[in-house]
Amino acid sequence: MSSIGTGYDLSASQFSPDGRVFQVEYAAKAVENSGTVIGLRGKDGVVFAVEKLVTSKLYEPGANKRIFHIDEHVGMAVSGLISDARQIVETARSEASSYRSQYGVSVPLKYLNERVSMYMHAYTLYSAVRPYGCSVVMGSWSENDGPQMYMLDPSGVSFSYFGCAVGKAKQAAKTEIEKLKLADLTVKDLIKEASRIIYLVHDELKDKQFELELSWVSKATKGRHELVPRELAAEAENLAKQALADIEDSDDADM
Amino acid sequence: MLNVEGNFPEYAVPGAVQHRFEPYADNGGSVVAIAGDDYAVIGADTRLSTGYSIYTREQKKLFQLGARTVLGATGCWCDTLTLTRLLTARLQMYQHEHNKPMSTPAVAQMLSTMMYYKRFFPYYVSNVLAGLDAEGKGCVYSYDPIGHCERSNYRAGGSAGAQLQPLLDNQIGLKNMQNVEKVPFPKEKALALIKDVFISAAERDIYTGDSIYMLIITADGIQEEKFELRKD
Amino acid sequence: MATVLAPEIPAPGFSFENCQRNAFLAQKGFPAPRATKTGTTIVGIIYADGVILGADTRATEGPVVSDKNCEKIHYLAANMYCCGAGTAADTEMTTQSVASQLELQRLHLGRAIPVATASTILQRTLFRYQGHIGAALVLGGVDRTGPHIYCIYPHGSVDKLPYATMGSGSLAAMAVFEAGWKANMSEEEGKKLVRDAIAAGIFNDLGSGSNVDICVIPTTGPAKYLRTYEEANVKGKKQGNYRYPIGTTAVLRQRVIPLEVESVTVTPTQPMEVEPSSSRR
Amino acid sequence: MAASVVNAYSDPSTSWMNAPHSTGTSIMACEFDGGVVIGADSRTTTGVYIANRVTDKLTRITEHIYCCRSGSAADTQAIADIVTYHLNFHKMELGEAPLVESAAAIFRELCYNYRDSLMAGILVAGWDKHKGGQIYSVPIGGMVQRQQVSIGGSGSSYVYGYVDANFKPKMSKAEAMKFVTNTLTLAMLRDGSSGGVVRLGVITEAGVERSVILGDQLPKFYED
Amino acid sequence: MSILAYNGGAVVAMKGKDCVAIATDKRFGIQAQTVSTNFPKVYQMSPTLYVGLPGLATDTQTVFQRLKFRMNLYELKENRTMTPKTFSAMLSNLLYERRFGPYFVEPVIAGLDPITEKPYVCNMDLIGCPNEPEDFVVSGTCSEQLYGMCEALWEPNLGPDDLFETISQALVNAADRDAISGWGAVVYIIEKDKITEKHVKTRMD
Repeated sequence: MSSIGTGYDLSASQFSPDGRVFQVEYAAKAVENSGTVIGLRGKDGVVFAVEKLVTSKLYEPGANKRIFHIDEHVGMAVSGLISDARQIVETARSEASSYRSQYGVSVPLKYLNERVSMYMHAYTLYSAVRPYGCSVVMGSWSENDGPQMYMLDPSGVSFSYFGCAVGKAKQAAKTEIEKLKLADLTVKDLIKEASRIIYLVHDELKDKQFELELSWVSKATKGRHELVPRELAAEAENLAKQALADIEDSDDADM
Repeated sequence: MLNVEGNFPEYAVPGAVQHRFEPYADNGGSVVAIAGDDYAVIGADTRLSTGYSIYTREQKKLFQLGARTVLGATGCWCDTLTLTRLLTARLQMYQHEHNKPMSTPAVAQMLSTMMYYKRFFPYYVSNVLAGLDAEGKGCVYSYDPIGHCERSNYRAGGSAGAQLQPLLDNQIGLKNMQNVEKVPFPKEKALALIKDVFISAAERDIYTGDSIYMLIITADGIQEEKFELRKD
Repeated sequence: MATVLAPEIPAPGFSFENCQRNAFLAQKGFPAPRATKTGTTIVGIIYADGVILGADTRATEGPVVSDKNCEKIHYLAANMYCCGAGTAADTEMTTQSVASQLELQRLHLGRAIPVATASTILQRTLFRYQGHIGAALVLGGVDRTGPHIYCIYPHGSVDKLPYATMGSGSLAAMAVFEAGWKANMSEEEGKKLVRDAIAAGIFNDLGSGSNVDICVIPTTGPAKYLRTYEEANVKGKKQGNYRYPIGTTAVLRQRVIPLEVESVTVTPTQPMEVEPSSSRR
Repeated sequence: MAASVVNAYSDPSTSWMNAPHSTGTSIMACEFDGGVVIGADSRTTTGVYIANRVTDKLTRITEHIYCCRSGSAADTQAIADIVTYHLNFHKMELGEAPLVESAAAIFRELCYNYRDSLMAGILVAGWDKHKGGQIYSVPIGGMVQRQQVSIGGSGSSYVYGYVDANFKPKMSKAEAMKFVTNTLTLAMLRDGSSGGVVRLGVITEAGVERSVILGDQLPKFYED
Repeated sequence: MSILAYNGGAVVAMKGKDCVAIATDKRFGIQAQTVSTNFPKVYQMSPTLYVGLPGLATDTQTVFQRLKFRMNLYELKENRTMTPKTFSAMLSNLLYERRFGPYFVEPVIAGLDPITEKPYVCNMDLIGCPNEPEDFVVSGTCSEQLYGMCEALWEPNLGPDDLFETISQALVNAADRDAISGWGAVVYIIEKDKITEKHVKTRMD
């Protein structure tokens, strides 16, 4: 952070003396301010859980959803600036659809990920444009390739994960995720775990209210990315609340 | 859709293709005839061809229609054969009727009538008739496919007709030349000229070549002569 | 539009300016005349040490021979020649354009160009014009992968063969090849076979004639273009003499325009002393 | 002199000079247990003249995908070139072997969009790790149809009966090769535009294995 | 009736000993009707380089003007006179540019190389296929007749005067056998030091 304010952080096309591109780092900061998003890849599919912060009671429930469908078999959960993220969703959708029209088959996630990464990376090279202030997680399941999940950063870098978390309480969420033996869990278990983690890491003091969004894509859904059905979601959410309550009781007990 | 019949015969639906019957064929070949005071010389090449291929290199295209008359015919060979067969038949009938052979002018007139008879489905043949007339002078008659007959001292016909004719005009007719006086054209010079004129034609016309076969008609009979041309 | 009064430098590529007018004329009963066609016999074979190409030298306009000694074996590159049949101008221009493209590529890549490259360029050019460019080519050449013979048709299809014939005389020539061709022939045997094939075309096909041109392209050593390898047909010796005495032709008027000849001294030019470029690399 | 009534070029014996170069053709592809067998005759004609009696109509697109060409030689060669270029580019992007279905989709794209100016009947056959051996037929109109066995070209009309009678799914490699050879031979016997040698290709996970059966070694059938 | 025979006309060129000759008829007609008897189709491009453009009269003039323009550009840029061989290549390109909508002219080129003084004749079809023989070239509506005449009359190494007689007799006799050529003729004998232009007396029918 030594060269903050020395003028090297004004454009994405400049390196600071110690070799950092501040604009990209600031973009990563923007992602930190949004609600937590976690992705869990299990034995038979991928689950997304999003802590969508509700800053005013006047909002309709379910507004500004943070989980999108890219193609039948690809889901995307987004964090950071929602408007930037929507542009990324649009790009991913057009990539997927042009692939299908050209090659007659659904787009492999590995390829889609490369294309979207390249797209985001393009915005980190020039001063005329600013990097995207959002991180996105893409997940899919297919007969041949099994479950796959990628997370993309504003820098355009992307990795394939078993489990990942991004957003406000990403560190807390990660420590929780590392405890899970993801390879053996099915998506049915994972939606419960995901909900629990979201409730756990949620900070009631600062962000009063939030909505939990859940989606999955798995062998059970025959490779189609869908929102988790209401009753399953509700069940998971209650279990999560339950779990949170138990922890608070045990805290009281400790005192 | 891409017209299938035109380009890809094996994909064409059988029976849907219209082949128009083509009555004529062009078997090529050229004729030259020169008449002098007491002789007549007629020569024709001996190549019979169709399209780009050669049927034969030694086809005589001169037909003797009497002791003093020879017909050179080129063009559609089936028409030529038919026409000459009819001609010899008519000559035979004349001989029986008048108990004397037909004179060359008579044959000329008969040929003209016979060709005009098929005015609306012509013989596709360019004919040149050479011989000695009643007084023993050389004569050359030329025809268009529907029988229009013209007498002259020299004539070229057939596929290289256009290439042969102007040289004959210039060398025999002495056209476009100053201070030259008309002198009777000797037989030897006529033979030489026919050979030269065919040599030029063989260079430039693909349907003329191989060799020429000439008949020299004089009071004391008809001699023949051959001359080789280029074979390509 | 570049009118004749204010002409501009012509844009490259084909101009379709006259198409409308010509279509109007054709509709008025004046069809466009036929361009010079080479009836042609062209052949190519692979022999032990490379390829041998052969061609006749007759160009025709319908039944009339327009050129008695035209060149049908066109230079494409040091290691490649190409025989052309079909519309004479098309074969001429297509091969010239490809030859320049190959030279540019050779300079650019700094190495000899494979024969397959020339074949592909020709194929794609001809395919683009859907056969309207009437060039039927036998492309022969050698490169580091050995000798190659390609047959390229006007519509843009290519056959790769050990021996090939094209043009109106190709049937006659192919008969000779089917009877006589063997693998790994010596140069002498190869030349004799090619000569026989072309001769078969010259004598049996009316569209082909005059002389036999041969081009031997060995893998080791430079190509040998034997123009008029054999003069198969000679013009007959004229019997008469057709020289006119001076004054035979009537002249109405005449004038003589003297030309002042600049002092033209033809001196053999010395190659300019410059150190060879290769040493700089 | 009467103008020449006859136009030299309409004379049938010279029509071959300006007829386009066409693969008359008998081609075939057949699925078997473990991959596909493809086969073709080797005759290319311009009009009635056999321009090339040893043509290779089995054209490589990628290591595991081949196509059998029939119709206009120029069109099919051009299409095969374009698809090869496009698919190899795609292979680089994908980082793995492309699907046979993708290859078929690209063939369809070209054959359908340019169907007014193309004369091409193509069989796309290959192996990929998703669906194993597959055959896609892209006939002249430009549609795509996956089939277990497919025949094409002018010679195919003579052997539909034989194929319907003798095709069995899940044949062994040897059986499939025998079946294709017999079918093509029968087509070549009856169709004037097919002939020469039979070229075969067996495509499995291991790649392609090519072979040629010369004219005189073809199986013998009823010949009066 | 071919479009090349709409206006009629013929040109022939021959090689001689250190000289070339080019001759043209002077008819301009609309199909059968003769409109003018002073329309030679041969133009001088440079002191020792002539071009004959028989065919459709409108294209004859257009092609001449376009040629003149391109040649002037060449000579301005190169600062030397154009050799006949280069001129042929230029004309060939000009015609081939219009491969699919051609000019209806079949040009004939005759000239001496300005440096080596070697005689040069060339003719082309309407799309610019060059033909550079050693003896003579013909073009126009009576090209077959001209072929017959030249093939017989031409001999190698004819002097300027003999060349004049030969080329004139060839053209005039050939034109007489063609209904739409003739009506006067002009012959240019090109040598390295002089050009002789002779107007030949012909039949005017």
